[in-house]
Amino acid sequence: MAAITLIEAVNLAMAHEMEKDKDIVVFGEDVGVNGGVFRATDGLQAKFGAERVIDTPLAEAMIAGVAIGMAAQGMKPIAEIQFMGFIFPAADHIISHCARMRNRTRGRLTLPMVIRAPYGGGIHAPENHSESTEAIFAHIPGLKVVIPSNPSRAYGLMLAAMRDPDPVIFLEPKRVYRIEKHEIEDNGEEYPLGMCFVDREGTDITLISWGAMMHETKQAAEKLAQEGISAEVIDVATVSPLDIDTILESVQKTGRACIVQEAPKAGAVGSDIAAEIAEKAIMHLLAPIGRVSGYDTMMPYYRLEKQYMPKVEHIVEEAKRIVEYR
Amino acid sequence: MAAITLIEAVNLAMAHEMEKDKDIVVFGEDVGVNGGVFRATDGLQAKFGAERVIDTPLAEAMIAGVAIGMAAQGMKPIAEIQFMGFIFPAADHIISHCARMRNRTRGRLTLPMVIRAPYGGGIHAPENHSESTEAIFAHIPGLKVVIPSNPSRAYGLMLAAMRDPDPVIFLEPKRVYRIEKHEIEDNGEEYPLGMCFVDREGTDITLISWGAMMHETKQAAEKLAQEGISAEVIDVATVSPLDIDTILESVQKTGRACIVQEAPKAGAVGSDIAAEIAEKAIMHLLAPIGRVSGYDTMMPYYRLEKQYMPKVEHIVEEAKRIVEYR
Amino acid sequence: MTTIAKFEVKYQQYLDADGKLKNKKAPAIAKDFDKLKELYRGMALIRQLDTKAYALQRTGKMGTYPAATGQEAIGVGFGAAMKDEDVLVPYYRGQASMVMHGVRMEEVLLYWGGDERGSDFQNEKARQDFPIAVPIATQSLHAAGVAKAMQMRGEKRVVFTEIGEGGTSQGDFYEALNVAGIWNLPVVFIINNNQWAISVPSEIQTACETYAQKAIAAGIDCVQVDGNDMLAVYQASLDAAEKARNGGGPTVIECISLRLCDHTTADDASRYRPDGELEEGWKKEPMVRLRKYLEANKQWSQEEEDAMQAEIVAEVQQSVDNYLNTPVDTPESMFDYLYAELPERTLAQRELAIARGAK
Amino acid sequence: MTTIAKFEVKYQQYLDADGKLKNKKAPAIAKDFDKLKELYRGMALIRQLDTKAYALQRTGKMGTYPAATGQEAIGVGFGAAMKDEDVLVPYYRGQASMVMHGVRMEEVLLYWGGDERGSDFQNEKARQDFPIAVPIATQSLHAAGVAKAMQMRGEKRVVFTEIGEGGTSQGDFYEALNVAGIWNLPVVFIINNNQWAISVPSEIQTACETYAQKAIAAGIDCVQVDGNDMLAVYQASLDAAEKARNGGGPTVIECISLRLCDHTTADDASRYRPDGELEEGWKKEPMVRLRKYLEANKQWSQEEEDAMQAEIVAEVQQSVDNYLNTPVDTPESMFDYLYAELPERTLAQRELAIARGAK
Ligand SMILES: Cc1ncc(C[n+]2csc(CCOP(=O)(O)OP(=O)(O)O)c2C)c(N)n1
Ligand SMILES: Cc1ncc(C[n+]2csc(CCOP(=O)(O)OP(=O)(O)O)c2C)c(N)n1
Ligand SMILES: [Mg+2]
Ligand SMILES: [Mg+2]
Repeated sequence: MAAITLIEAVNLAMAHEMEKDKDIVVFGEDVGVNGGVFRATDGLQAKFGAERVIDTPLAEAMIAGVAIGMAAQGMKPIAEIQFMGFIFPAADHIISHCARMRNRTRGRLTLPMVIRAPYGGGIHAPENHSESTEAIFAHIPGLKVVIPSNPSRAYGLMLAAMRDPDPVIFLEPKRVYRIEKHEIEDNGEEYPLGMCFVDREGTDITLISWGAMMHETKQAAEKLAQEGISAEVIDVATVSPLDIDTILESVQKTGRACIVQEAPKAGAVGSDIAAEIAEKAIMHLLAPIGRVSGYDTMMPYYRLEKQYMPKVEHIVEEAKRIVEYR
Repeated sequence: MAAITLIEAVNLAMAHEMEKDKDIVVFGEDVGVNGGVFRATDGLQAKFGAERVIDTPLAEAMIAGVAIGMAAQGMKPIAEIQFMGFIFPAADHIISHCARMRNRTRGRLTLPMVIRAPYGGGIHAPENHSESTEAIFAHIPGLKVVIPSNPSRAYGLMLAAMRDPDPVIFLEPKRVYRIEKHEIEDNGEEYPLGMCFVDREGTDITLISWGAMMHETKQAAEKLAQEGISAEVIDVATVSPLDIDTILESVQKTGRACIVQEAPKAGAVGSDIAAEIAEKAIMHLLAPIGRVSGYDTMMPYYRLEKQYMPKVEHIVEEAKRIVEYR
Repeated sequence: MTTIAKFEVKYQQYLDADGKLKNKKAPAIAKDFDKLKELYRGMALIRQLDTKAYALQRTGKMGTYPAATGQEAIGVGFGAAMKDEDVLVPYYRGQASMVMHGVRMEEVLLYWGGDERGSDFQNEKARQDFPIAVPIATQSLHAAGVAKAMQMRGEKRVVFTEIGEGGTSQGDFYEALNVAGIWNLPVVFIINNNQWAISVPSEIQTACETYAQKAIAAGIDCVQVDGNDMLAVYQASLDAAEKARNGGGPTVIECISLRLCDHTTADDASRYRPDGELEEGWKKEPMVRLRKYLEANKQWSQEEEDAMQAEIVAEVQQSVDNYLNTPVDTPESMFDYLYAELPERTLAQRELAIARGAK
Repeated sequence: MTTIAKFEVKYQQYLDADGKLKNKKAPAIAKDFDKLKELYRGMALIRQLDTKAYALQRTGKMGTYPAATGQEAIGVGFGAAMKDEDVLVPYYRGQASMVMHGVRMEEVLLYWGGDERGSDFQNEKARQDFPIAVPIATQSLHAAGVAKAMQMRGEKRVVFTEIGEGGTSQGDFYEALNVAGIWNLPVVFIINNNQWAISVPSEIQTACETYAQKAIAAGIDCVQVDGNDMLAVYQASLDAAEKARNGGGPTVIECISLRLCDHTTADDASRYRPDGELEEGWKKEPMVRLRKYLEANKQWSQEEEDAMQAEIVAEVQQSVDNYLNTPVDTPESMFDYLYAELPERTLAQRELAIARGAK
């Protein structure tokens, strides 16, 4: 058992499963000798050979399309998109094919595949490297969109993603790739997809987040506690399909909800969560549903990215506004 | 003045503006001699020549990318995507470039361009021809996403879209392309983008919709009126950026809201509207916010599409549930 | 300047428009009359299927349908060159190859009739075949992926995928060729050059002299054949398959034909097709020429033709009946194949759909 | 089989690695020593800029930066072949051509330093140039669009666009070539073949013998040149531009070079670069060879070199100072250029950003 980072956990999960399941193949740009630009696939080629850990030509539509073909043959491709900002050339394959193959063939062809991509801001990356566009894929029925917030979850959820019989978009919040370490036993135990984690119990307000923003959210809960406000904290983890029941249960208890996300506010995953609460638990609400978000503007280049991203104090502020709402 | 359909109104608006503005160029697959598969560009090539109404090779990324290049030179391309289901190869250009060019060049290069596409279900079309994926683009800051619901609005909004200095995604609800005619004077008067239309005043509930679903929504309002329920009806028209103020104003008056959309429910534009209401007008709400939507599944092939799409009675039912909510 | 690379594109035709064997070095298939009759019958079957589908559409019993009239030799020819264990990744006007590789005609009708069960191919041969890809050119990449899986598993199987000449303008087509080249994949790319992409003629689709030469951009082999000449299509397909099966990598085969029908039932080609093109085209179409060749070799008679036609009409009619007799699927079928297991969140919607459907 | 189309790819080199004129038919530029000195200086300037940018990054004053070490002849060469009124649509490692076409070095630094103002090129020459396209290959299509606008307006202007050899695997590149071919657009596609796409070598990028031949898939002209030979790059660019300007359509120019640096400051090429490659590569790099040629022609001396270097160091330092002295933009700048007019809905967010920023 070793203390490892989120990205090492992703790597460990892949190595674990590749050992057991010969159908798993890893491919993408620079995933081979180089081990991925963030080293997510570090050592995998050395261990499993260039046949199973494949450097591809530079073409994302190709990566997704080829993964679909392989998966339809029963292989289990793990395709890496180098940064989520470069997933769009593959959008047609993901939306028009990945999400639909099982349904349109009535279960004859299925696509047990994973598309991994680092995402989100905060690491001073160049343009197009820092966006949070999970909402786009979360809107597509037939996909699962999973976002781990810490090393243990990365390990368990990645295992589940690889074992899932359907396509999973696995988004890795790169800002927290190396922010903390967890002791992880490489025992192959997965965390179920499609399930929220309640990370902290509380009674006054429910804070709902996922991915990197979980860190700010948990810190905010801590600060709120110091001010006598008891926040329940939920890590959504699978942003689609949403485990809305866990969220509703919490909100029914606390009567207040605040969603924290890095993406621009309009039409984001947070809107979906808020809408579900507004439809199904409004009678339990004692205050407006808050959303602490990125702004509805382009993710700025890195000199301004701190100005763009939600901070602990913004969450605290909004949570207090909601709790104090009369 | 003649009574014309929605698609004729789009055609008329283009013809009107092309006459006045030599920088406007229409292009796409089959827009020339054939006049578009729905005849949206019928007669334009005959009138304005093959130089300005251009049949392109079959490649949507190319269509969007070339439009960007032309627009950056100050031309005003109107690019047709034959069906919205085929917009995804162009997603990268729309998301990574169209939406961002003005901002990233600090206003040096701007993209006065329109991307038109027929969208939505209900016409027994083949696979991939009937989806409603407006939410994807509505989530992207820097774009405007406009959906006319009737001939007059198609004319006025299309004029505004062509005159807008920024990129506009203009989605045409093809189910209502020919469902009704309006008397339209070809006077070049536009409707402003980014503004809801209040189509019916009411006091008991606000029904909010856009595009083809406006027809079912208005019928539902009529039925509700017969049952003594006074529904206010809002045509959102521009789904991004949202004119949330008009919606909030109405909801503050009626205390009840029901959103009607054809898209799958999760993460749709309706979620965004509900979230905004839940954040900014919850204190005025007397009931949960309803959403009558397509299901969270793949748009089925046409034999089942009627089963998929929201109907008048579903809206009436949901509206009554909301109005009767205690 | 020094020349550092040279390429050429070759063209193959055996049977001319009059059904005469033009080429001295005709392949074995030219004398395999049983096989040729089978191929002739395949073409007749597809033409009848298309005719019936059109009629169904015109009477409101079918959705938009893309006939392959005039291009039957392409799909039938390469479909016949496939082995059972090979995989077909068709394009939307692919009914000819699909039926040749075991897809039932009623499945083709169900698909275009708006029923997902049309892609749940029941025949074992077609069980791994891809459903039609409506988004043009995406199938080329899926084909590469299927081929990659076969290659990794050391199987001696080949993938065939078809695309229209218009579809070759899409980046996906090129990306597929490129990856097939670099990985030396067992895949055959058939370009159905019917000279039209809806209303767009080749002159405004590309500046290339041939579509075959697009293979050069990926460093892979190519050939252009007369797509109305069954012998040429079949033989080129067989050769390419053989090569791929033995580790020789991918091939692009451009088959030149002409769309002798509207683009689909939703189209009216008279808006854009030049006068006389159809008349000229019908003189070169593939069925008559193969029939003439068989007749010239005393292998076919009017009686055989009549008998075959009667058989085919009955066979297609049976498929039509099966199609028409398939009841609309249940509302819950919209949900039951979305994921292996329907998410909690969507269960209530499924119930709602059932309740609404029952009304 | 009959051959129906033939193609060949030509290669051009004038100066060999030792700076010797290999080619009898050297173009006029070979004797235009003033111009050659200007080009030599251009290369030196870019190398100094890259060196400085690297140093800034290493000391935390710069974001990820992609140097062009060893490839300076490409961007400087084609950049110099451009006229003021031409438009540049660069790729991300495009600082050489950008600076040649008037982009200020401090703008390059601002861009990679995380400031949008780096793409607001102030120099009139560059005012219509595109900002860097990070999404690989998208720029090829934008270039086609710009060229289309020029063509429609009857202007005698040309578009230059650059792409890495890895980028040519993207469908966008091919779609751009195809449309440029069919519309006969005034655009020059420069392929910067530095033999690496991050860690991916050409052997696993494509099965093509040359990247130039990708033009054949679009029916357009191509040529391959020694990208370390300034004469070859410049002349090929000039010829292609001249042709395009006079209605002769697009050209693909593949320039073979080698990336003599890490992919970017975020990369460590020692993980994947074979031993000895760098040493061999430095023997062929473009600056020394041009310098040797100038020296052999008695056009350059150590004194001139020293003077130029001193000048360049000062010039780059001035740009670095300007960059470092540019204060971070305001929070509201995130909003003020999103649309011509900020939507009502977003106004409150703008206020919030200002308030938060003020804290
Ligand atoms: C990505 C995409 N864009 C547009 C369409 C609409 N469309 C259907 S068929 C067609 C023309 C195809 O022409 P070609 O590839 O030559 O095939 P053919 O129809 O001639 O067999 C078009 C534009 C589509 N199905 N997919
Ligand atoms: C669409 C897209 N995919 C991936 C990347 C990440 N990426 C940046 S540079 C690069 C390699 C580019 O290689 P090449 O085109 O040869 O240009 P070079 O870096 O060698 O100049 C990659 C994969 C990107 N920027 N855009
Ligand atoms: Mg065609
Ligand atoms: Mg390179």
